[in-house]
Order: sequence, then C-alpha cells, then structure tokens
Amino acid sequence: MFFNFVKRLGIFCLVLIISTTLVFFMLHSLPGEKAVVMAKYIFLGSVELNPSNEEIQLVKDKFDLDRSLISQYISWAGAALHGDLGRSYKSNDPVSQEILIRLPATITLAFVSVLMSLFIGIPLGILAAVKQNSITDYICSSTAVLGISMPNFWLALLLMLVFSLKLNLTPTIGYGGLSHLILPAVTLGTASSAVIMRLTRSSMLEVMRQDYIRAARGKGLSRKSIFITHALRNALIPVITIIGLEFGHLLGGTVIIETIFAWPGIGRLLIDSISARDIPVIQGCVLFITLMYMLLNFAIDAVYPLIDPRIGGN
Amino acid sequence: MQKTRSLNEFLKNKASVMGLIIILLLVMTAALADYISPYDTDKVVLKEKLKPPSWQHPMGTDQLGRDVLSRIIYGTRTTFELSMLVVLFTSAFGVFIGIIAGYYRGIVDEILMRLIDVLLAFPSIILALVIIGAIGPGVFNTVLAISLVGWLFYARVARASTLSIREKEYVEGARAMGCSDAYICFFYVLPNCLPPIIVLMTLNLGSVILSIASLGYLGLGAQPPIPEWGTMLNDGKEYLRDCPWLSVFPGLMIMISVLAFNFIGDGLRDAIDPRQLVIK
Amino acid sequence: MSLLSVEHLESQFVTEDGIVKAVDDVSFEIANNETLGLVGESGCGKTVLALSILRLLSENTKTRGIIRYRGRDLLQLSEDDLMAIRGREIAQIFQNPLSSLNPVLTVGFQISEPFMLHQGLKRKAARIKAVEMLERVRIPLPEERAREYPHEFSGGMRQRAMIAMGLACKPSLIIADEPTRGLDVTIQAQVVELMKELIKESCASMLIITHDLSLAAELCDKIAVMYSGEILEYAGIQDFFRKPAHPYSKCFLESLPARGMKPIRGISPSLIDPPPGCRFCPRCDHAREECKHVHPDLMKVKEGQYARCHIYA
Amino acid sequence: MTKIRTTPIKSMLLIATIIACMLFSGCMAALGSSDQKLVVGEVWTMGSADPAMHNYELNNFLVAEGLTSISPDFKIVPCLADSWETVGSDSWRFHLNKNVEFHDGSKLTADDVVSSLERTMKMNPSVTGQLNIKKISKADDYTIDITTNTSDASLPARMAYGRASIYKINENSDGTISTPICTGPFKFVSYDKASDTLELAKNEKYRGGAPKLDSVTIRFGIGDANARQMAIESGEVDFTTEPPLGSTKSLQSNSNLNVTIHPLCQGYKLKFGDISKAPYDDVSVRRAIAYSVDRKSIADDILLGRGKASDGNALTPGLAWRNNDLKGYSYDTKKAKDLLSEAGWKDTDGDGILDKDGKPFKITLYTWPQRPALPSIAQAVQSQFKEIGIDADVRIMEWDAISDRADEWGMISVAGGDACMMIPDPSYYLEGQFLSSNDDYHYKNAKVDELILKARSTFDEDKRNDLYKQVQKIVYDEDCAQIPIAFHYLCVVTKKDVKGYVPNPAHHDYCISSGIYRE
Repeated sequence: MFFNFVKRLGIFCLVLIISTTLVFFMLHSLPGEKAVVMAKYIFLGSVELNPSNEEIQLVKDKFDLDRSLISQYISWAGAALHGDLGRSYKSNDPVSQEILIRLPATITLAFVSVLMSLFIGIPLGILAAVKQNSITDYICSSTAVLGISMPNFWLALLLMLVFSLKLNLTPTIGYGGLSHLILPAVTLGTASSAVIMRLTRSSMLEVMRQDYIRAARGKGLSRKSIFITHALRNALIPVITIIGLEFGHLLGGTVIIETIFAWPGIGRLLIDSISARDIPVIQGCVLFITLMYMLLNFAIDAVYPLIDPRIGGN
Repeated sequence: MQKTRSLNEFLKNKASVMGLIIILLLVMTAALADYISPYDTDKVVLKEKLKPPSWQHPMGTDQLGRDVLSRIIYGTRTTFELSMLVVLFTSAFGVFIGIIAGYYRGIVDEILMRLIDVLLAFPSIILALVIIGAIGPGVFNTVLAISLVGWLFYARVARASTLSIREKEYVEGARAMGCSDAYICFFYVLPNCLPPIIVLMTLNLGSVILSIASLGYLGLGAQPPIPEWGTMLNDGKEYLRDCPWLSVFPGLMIMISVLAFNFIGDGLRDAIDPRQLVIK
Repeated sequence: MSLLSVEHLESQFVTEDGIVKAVDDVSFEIANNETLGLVGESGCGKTVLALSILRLLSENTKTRGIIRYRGRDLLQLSEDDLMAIRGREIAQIFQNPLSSLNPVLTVGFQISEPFMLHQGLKRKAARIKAVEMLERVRIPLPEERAREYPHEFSGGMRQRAMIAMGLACKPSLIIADEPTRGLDVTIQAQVVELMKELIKESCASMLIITHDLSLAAELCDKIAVMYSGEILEYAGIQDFFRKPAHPYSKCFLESLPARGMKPIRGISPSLIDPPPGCRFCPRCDHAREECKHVHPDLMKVKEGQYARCHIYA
Repeated sequence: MTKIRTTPIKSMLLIATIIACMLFSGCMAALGSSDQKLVVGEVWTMGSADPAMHNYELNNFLVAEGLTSISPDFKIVPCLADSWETVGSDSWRFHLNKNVEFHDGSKLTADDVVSSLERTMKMNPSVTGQLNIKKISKADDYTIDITTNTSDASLPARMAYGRASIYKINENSDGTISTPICTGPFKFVSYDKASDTLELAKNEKYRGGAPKLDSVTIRFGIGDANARQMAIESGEVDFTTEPPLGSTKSLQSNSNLNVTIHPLCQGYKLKFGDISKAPYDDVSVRRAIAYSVDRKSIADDILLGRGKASDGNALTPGLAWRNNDLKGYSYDTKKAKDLLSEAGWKDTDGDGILDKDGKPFKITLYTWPQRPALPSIAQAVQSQFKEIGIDADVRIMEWDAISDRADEWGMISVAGGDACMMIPDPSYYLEGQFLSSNDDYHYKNAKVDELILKARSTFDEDKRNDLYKQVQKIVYDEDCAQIPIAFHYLCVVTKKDVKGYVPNPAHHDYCISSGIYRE
C-alpha cells in the first residue's frame, strides 16, 4: 500500500515534469519570435498590429529572452515550484491568478458532467443488463453507441438550436446560475454517460455470471436484493476505474464546449492563449489540467479500497 | 474452426453487418469520388451561394456556391485517408513497442510501460491542441498530433498479448530450433496478437475520425478548400441558423461513420474472445 | 416416504454446436437423515444436476421431470415459493468457495444473510448468529474473522465459511457440491471430519457431489454413479465398495490410488451427441454387440443395488 | 421478506430529479430584465480594468475620456479640453474644461492629466510611440503644454486615441489599477475577470447631462458569432454586434430585434508578402493581380451586405483626407492575363498554370480566422486567381504565424480589420503602411516617404490633406502596393426597445452612445 502510494506519487511527479518540459520546449521553439508576440500584447493590445523594434527590445530585456532556452526553462521551473507561473503576455496578470479565477467554472462543469454521466449511465446500464436482449436493452445500447459517435461540438450546436432558440428553455451562453450549466453539461456528459452505460451493462452482465451470484440465489435471496447487495458493488468497480479516464476526456472536451458556450473556464483560456500564443498561460493551463486530472485519479485510488476490499486491504 | 465461428458470430450481429455495409459504401464513395461527385469541389461560384437543398444540389451549396454533396463526397476521402493513416501509423508503432516490451520484459518493459503510463495520464486532445498550436494547422500536422498519443493503447494491448504468447509451447519450440528473436516476434508473436489489435483499430478509427473533426472544427485541422467534414462544420457554423444544411450534413456524416466503426468494433470484440481486450 | 425424490430429470442447454444434455433421465431418492453420494468424473453432469434441484441454472437451461421435495414439485413452484425453500429447507454448499463468496462483502455479512432473510432477524442479531456459525465450523477468533473479507481467508477457512452459510438455517437437506475440492489433504481431512460431525448433529439429509470416492466412502449411506448425464449405478455404500455392479464403477474404483490407480482408457463421450447404445460401451472391456446399439435401462442387481448394464438383463 | 438495504438506484434517481428541478427553476429565474438597463454581448475579451493596460473598452463604453474626441463625421472635437493651439512648431497647449468632475466627485485638473498620461506612457511604451509625446507639463491648473518629438500636426487627433484616456491615479499596492475612476457618462462599478463581465452605472452628474440608461452590463468574450446571435435572440443580451454573416436576413425578419448596418473605418485587402522580391517586384504582376479580383462579387456574395466593394482606395469614404479621384482597378481578367503575359508569365506546358523561366506561378494566400469573412474571401480570391493561371494555396493560421512568414516568396495575406482610424488622423494609417522605415512588406518609395514626412509637419489642414491625397495616388494607383478589396460594415443587433443608438464610424469597432434608452 505504502509502496504503491510512493510509486504513484513518483509517476505523478514524472508526468508533471515531462509534460511541462515537453510543452515548454515545444512552445518556445515556435516559429516566429516570441518577443514580437509578447510586444504585441503587452504594448499594442492587438495581434493585428506590429510592434516597433524598441518595444521588442524592451520585452526581450524584461523577460530575459536573450538567454538560452535551457536557462529560461530552469528559471521558469524554479519559479513554478514556488507557485509563480509568470505573467500573461496578454493581460499582464499573474498566470496563476488567470487560471485560478477560471478554475471554478471548469471544475463545476466537469464535475456536473461526471455526476450527470454517472446518474444517467449507471442506472441505464443496470437497466439494460437486467433486461438483457430485450427491446429496452437494445434501445439503451444503441443510444449509447450513438452518444459515443456524436461529435460533441455538433451536439452542442443542435442542443442550442433546439433548447435555447426553439423552446427557449435554457440560456445559450455564459456563466451564471445553474441554468447556464445545463447545455454545456449535457453536451459534455453525453459521451461519458454512454461510455459509463456500456461499461456498467457489460460489467453487470459479467458479474451476474459469477459463482457468488448463484450462491446468493441459493441462499434464497430475491433477484432485487441480489442486484443491490451482491451485484452492484462488484459491477461498479470497473466503472470507478473508468471515471478517472473519462474525467480526462471531459477536460479535453471542455476545450471545445467552453468555446461554444462562452463558458469562462480553463479550456477556453487555453484555446484563447493558443490563438494568442500567450505562452505562460498555455503552460499554466497544461500544468493545471494535468494536475487536476492526476489529483482526481489519486482521489479515485483513495476511494478504491472502500468499494473493493481486495485492493490495499491491510 | 475458431475463425469461421468468429465470422459467423460477427455476421449474426445485425448492427455490425450494418456498420460494415456503411463503411464499405463510404470507402467506395471515397474511392470513386472522381466519378460520382456531381461538381468540382473547390469551384467557387459566388452567384450560387447558400442555395438550400434541391434536385440540382441535393445537399445545397455553401457560402462560396460550392456543391455541398460533392464536398461531402470528397470529404469522405479526406477523412478516411487521414484516419486510416493515423490508425495504421499508430498501430504499427504501438504494436512494435508493445511486442518489444512484452518480449524482452525486464528493464526495457519497465521503462516503456512507465513512459506509456506517463503519457496516458495526459488528456490527449489537449496535447494535440498544443502541438497544433505550436506547429500550425494542416493535414499532416493533424495526423502527427493525433498519432503522438494514439499509439499508447496499441502498445499496451500488444504487450499484454505478447506476454502470454511468449510463454506458449510453439514459441519455446521455435526458440529451441534456433530462430532469432526478430523472426519469432514477426512470425509467431505478431500474428497471434493481431485479433485484439484489429478490434482496437476498428474502435480507434471511430475516435480518430472524431478527433480529426474536432481539430477541423476548431480551425486547426485540414485547411480550406480541402473538403474535410470538421472544417466544413466550422465554415458552416457561421450560417447555422439560416443555412443549417451546411452544418447538418457534415455532422451527420461524421456521426454515421463513427457509428459504423463502433458497431463493427463492438461486433468484432464480441466475436473474438472478449477477454483478450484490455478495457480502454 | 423419501424427503427428496427426483424422477426422470433432464437438463439441457443450447450451445453453438448443439444441445447439451447434461442431465439425461435421472431418478433417485433421498430419505430423511440419509446421505447420498453422487460420484462421477468431471464433466459428467453432477454439478448441473445439483444446480437443477434448486433451479439455480441460467435461464437458457431447460429442465424437465419431477423434483419432489416433501411432496411438492420444485420445478412447478413459483420463484417466490422457491426462494422460501432455498437456504431454509434446502441449502447448497457450492464448490469453489473463493468464487462463490462475494469478494466485496464481509464473510460475517454473507453468513448472516440467511438469518435476516429466513428468520427475520435484524442485522445485529443475525450478526451474532453468524459468529456462532463460524464458531461451530471451528473457525478461530470468529468475532474478528466475521469482519474480514473472503480474500483474507485461507482456502480451508473459506470452505468452512461456505459450510457455515449452508447450515445456517438448519435446512432439512443439504446439497454439497465438491466440498473438498482444491483443498490440500490435511485440510480435506479436517473438513470431512467437520462435516461428519455436523451431519450427526443436525440430522439433516445430504446430497454430496464429488469425484472423490474416498470422501463418499467416509460420509455417505448410498451412492449413485453418474456418467455422461446418466446414473449408471445406484447402491448402498457397503455394496458399492464391496461389489460394484457396473463395469464403469469397477474401473472407477480401480482408478483410486488405494486400488492400483489404474486409469480408464478412452475419454468420456460428448454430451451433445452420445453413443446410441450404452454410453460407456466405447471404453468398456466387456462390451458386446448389443451394447453398441441398444441403450440399457437401469436394472436391478439385487435389493438396493441397480446398474445400467446389459449384463443384468 | 426483510429489505436488506435501501436501494441505491432509487436514491440516485431521486437526486437526479432534484438536480434537474433545481436547474430548471434556476433557468426560469435567469430570464427577465429591468427598465433602463442594457446588457451588451461583446466579441472580444477585456482582460484588465487598468486604464493604462486596457485596449479601448473603457473608452468605447463611455467610462473614460481623452482630451479630445472624434465626432461621427470624423471631426476632432473638444472633450476634456475646451480648446488647443500650437505654441511653436513642436508644442501644443490644451485648455481644460473647468467643469469636469471625476466619478468620485473631485475636479479634473491639469495634474490629473499629466499624471495619468505619464503613467500610461511609462507602463505602455506603444502608447508613447503612438502619441509621439516628448514632454508633458502643467502650465496652470487648467492648462497643459505638450511637446512632441517632431513637429506634429496630428497631436490633437492623437489625444482622442482610446488609450490616451485621463483617469484618477488610485493605484493598488502593486501599482495596478483595478477600479478606474474616470470622467465619462458611465461610472465603473465592477469588473469580474472570471466571467469577463463589466458593470457600469449612470453618472448622474455628467456635465453633458446624465445618460438615460441606469446601468450597463458588458459581457465580454462571446467570441462565437452563433452564440451572440442566440444570445440576442433568446433575450440574454440587449445589444450585440457582428452576428454570423449568414444571419442578417433572419435577424431582420425577427420582430423583436432591430438590425442596423454601419460603415466602419476598416476594410479587407490583399497585401504582398515581400514586395521587393519576385514576382511582386514587377508592378505589372501586382496590377494583374489587382485586375483579377472580383471585388463586387466578394462584397455582395460573401459579405452579404456587411460591406461594400472598394473603389481602389482603402481609406473610408467621407474622410476629408481621402483621395476620391483614384482610377482603381476594375475586374478584368483579360487585362490581367495580358499584363502577366507581357511580364513574361505564360502557360508553356499547358497545365493551366502560368510559368516563367520554368517556374510555375504558385503562391500561398495567408489569412486568419478571427474575422469570419476572411477565410471565405481567401478561397474566393484563390478561385479567381486560378482563372488567370495563378495557382494559390490557402493557409488559415494565427496572425503571428503569418507575419513570421512575411519574407517568404509568394505570400499574399488577405487582411481584414486594419483600422485606418485607430488614431483619427491620416498619418496613423499611411505612415504605418507605407513609410519605408515602418513597413513590414518592404515597400519603398522615396517620393512617398518624402510626402508623408512633409505632411506630418504641415499645420495647414488643406495643404496637409492634399499631400496625403498624393500619397494615396501613388501607393494605390501607380504602385499598386496594396489591393483593397472591400470596406467592412458593422452589423449591430439590438432588442426592439433599445433606442437612441448613434453609430460612430470613427471608432474602432463600435462605441455605445449615451443617448441609448429602453422604451
């Protein structure tokens, strides 16, 4: 258990180091001079204007851009360890502040989407497994494949058309009350719900074939109690594992969905920063997204023994 | 015996057969695009812009007066070429790495698998976005960005298969006969770890198509006037309200082809021993 | 009046390659306080037979015939009525306790379930009973053990826990499927001892299913030999070991380590497409022409001993 | 039978239902608006509320003001300064309006002007460059002297620049300003960076009379045109701009909305990658390209009423310094082909692509995605090039990546959004585009340089405008250094009851007006 924890912690740090290094060198070897881009944002406020040589030189001096990449990386990493991720070229605000004010929006969206996919995926998966090979099962399973196959940006457009414009039920854009959450969360949660539904179904069917289910029947338990006490928890074990991965997919998905719904989260910040080549912010976003993803997986590892006593018993 | 049974099993699955038919149709469409598409795909006829579907233009025309049907047809070619390229590239590389890791085990395996763990712990679309953001949009760059993380799953599955195959008697036999490691990997291990890889490839094709379309939608994929579904959707979203055919048809095509690959993949997975597949 | 009588029981299921007749026209009886041993090689249909009594087979299995328990035909009962019998009147001790115990529930909870279910006890009371049961099957520190999960138990303890679970509600009939399988010899002996005592204490009837003749010899009053879905011989334990009637029984006995460990030549026939005549015929040293074509009936050898062989025609 | 546990499925369903109910009740509450309140859906992001760092937002939303401002008919008019005059060839004197109060009630004095301009220039060197100010000093409490680096006739216009706003210095400990105090018709209330939302309230004591609206909420960062359209259609915002190009008609037919289209000082044009290199160093080739572009069709069929074909001059019609007598280049493929063939470009191998010295005429058109018409225009131009035998690729990428490629052979960028009025003076645009020392595209013409420099120090308006007109004649007609395609018009969509909006074409993108009210 302890060894496992240390190992995971090691991998965790490794991922952070590798991903930041990768992203740092990738971004800093961009075609085009970084100083020009920075000068545009810092002094001109628009990408469509060109800065003067003095402005470019000023930026170079201010940000030490004449140094080698490696020494720039070292100073960036050193500062990052102290929580200083630099300043955005675009707004001149600290990157960590830029990210932290957008973090709640992304976390809310991803969290609600995960919850939604669990609340939809698990019951439907169980239903489909219980009624295996019936018309219900068929409908559930086909809908799930459809949900996985639907491009989420397309779904977003369709949902917006129908629910916001035709039915006027939900606001289309922005960040506000719960009502603003519906469409983005539904769009994001659809594919995950489908994945979780399929997994729940197959894992439920797998569990129902196990000897201990037969043993429970032999004890005289009703079908319902067998499902609830004996099958469900076992069936959920692989589902728990997949939540971590799905969360990663969701974080990727937020990038597109946040752009469409004008949702002020990290995904949109990332896309905007990529367009604007706001390198410190891109770096910060990547770091945070990785961090969030890994923390969640850590958390899942922590709750794992609660549901599966075979893992990390002692 | 095992093969014919799998085939029968597969053919019994109506959804998979339907998926197979759809894919065959789409592949034919892509192959015969030059003959069946009614118009030139990048011929701009501004006077004919934004015409709704009609007999003349069954899917209407776009903002530059180009025939949407023709672009969809050529888009099939773009999408299939790109996604096949990605899948072939990633599966070849992934299987290669997987077999090496599984066959030699030990320190090689340990290093490779830790590397894969590390890369897998990183949301793939984000990495693709950053790569595209760095090297710029374009067809080749899209393939590169998606491939960079795509091989991981193949490597995992191939490794798992190799680990069990290398313990089999026939491999021991071959080794006793003095076959080289390369020979054994290629003629004994590789054919035996193919079934789960093929299933994975089919399922993966669907998600690769989605990734390509997503990048296209963000304007980071294929460059106009190359007809690509995601890019077409991106172009068409400006006209969503008043000319929905510009976004509906490409979206539908993406969905149908992904659906078809998923159906085939599911069918194959059920037909081939399901336990060989690692959960994605 | 027998406690359980099985008449013309057939269990079949459909597979890719055809219909598998796992149990084919099987009849036997178990009287009160009697222990019947059902022996046979692996794959002869013993387990399917055991499972069909309480209708625990999967839904694609078709079961026909009559299973009369205290005068009621179990095959005709509704699922609800049957549920009241399972675990209370007839309990089953499943083979392979590792997979038959739910890995995510504590052993104590799994043993206490029948008490909650059939005796209407509350969770705490049932828990106390469960601990008592663990004590009865000689598990040390039962209080603590009850809180543990199956994977924390050793093989022998898991088997004991299974037995405790089966005996929980003092059933009239216990069906024990391979109770010693997968245990090493010393543990096997302990389990056999335990079962002997429990049978004595509980006065229950028992159907013991095993491929281990020595186990049957220790525990059973009567023995039924199963082969390829059929019962080939049915005899009292004394008769059977002293003078087995069927050629297969003889071979089976000779294959025991104590009697020379002589293997039976050939392999068991397929359950899908059995030979038309005697099913043992291809492996039988005494086979005659008739055996190849005519399927023999179960014939009386002497009082209390029957065999399915043309020799006794 | 005893129930062993409560069913998790049931409780899950219950929770799901509760969440759904909460969501829906929440969305019902979100709809509904109050009286004199305006919600604006804005394309760009704001990023920072510091007047020294902001772009134009505080100015466009009537919070901050400069010494001068610009009227809709492109005249420089008094704002915080009542009047100004030159004192010597490189010095100006501005007389402040004595009745100006900041939003906090304090009086505006010369000290505020000096300190805020100095602070902005210190924090933001580009503003220094654009203002061309050498020294700024206080003459008395209501008089300011500004010395320019060179003799500069455009200073009053430069003082109307959105980033030369005057504000109170109320810095936080880290030297930034997060609650700007300015002088305009609306007061800054709050800026929430997380939701990129700016809240403004009416300035009751505004010297020109309080605005009619009680409050304005600006929701920044709705970059997606569809999202803006849906937001206005569903009533979440009351005022927005630039809905999708294809949506004008359906918006106009919506009886709840008001759609208006206004000229702007922005336009679409073709720029050559490196005008000093082959094939663009040959003026015949540039002219041929100019003849091959069907401007009218692009304006009508792509801009769909949101623009007008250019007549050959990129400057907006109506500007006093605009040369309206340029002959321009018509759409004439025959002339284009003739010119190219005279220049030696012929299709010798019969593949439909012109070649010269064995090199095919193959170029790349670069453009960027932020302005939705650009990719379409690029593709239309591509197909028009094909007709005269030029093979063009289209690349849609970020502006920065494009400007990195400025030296590449065969590049043309399709530019849009270049504002010729960021600073309401001809020097701003013409110097930036055509002065050899400023130009990225390697355009060099000694005559043009001379005219531009002379114009800067010419204080007589007519003479000055005349010099600029000569520059336009040379760069557009004679040298064909840039090919204007179309003027960009702004589409403003408001709810029907939003009245009193007066467009100001001189502003970058748009500026709300204090006369707006809700009916």
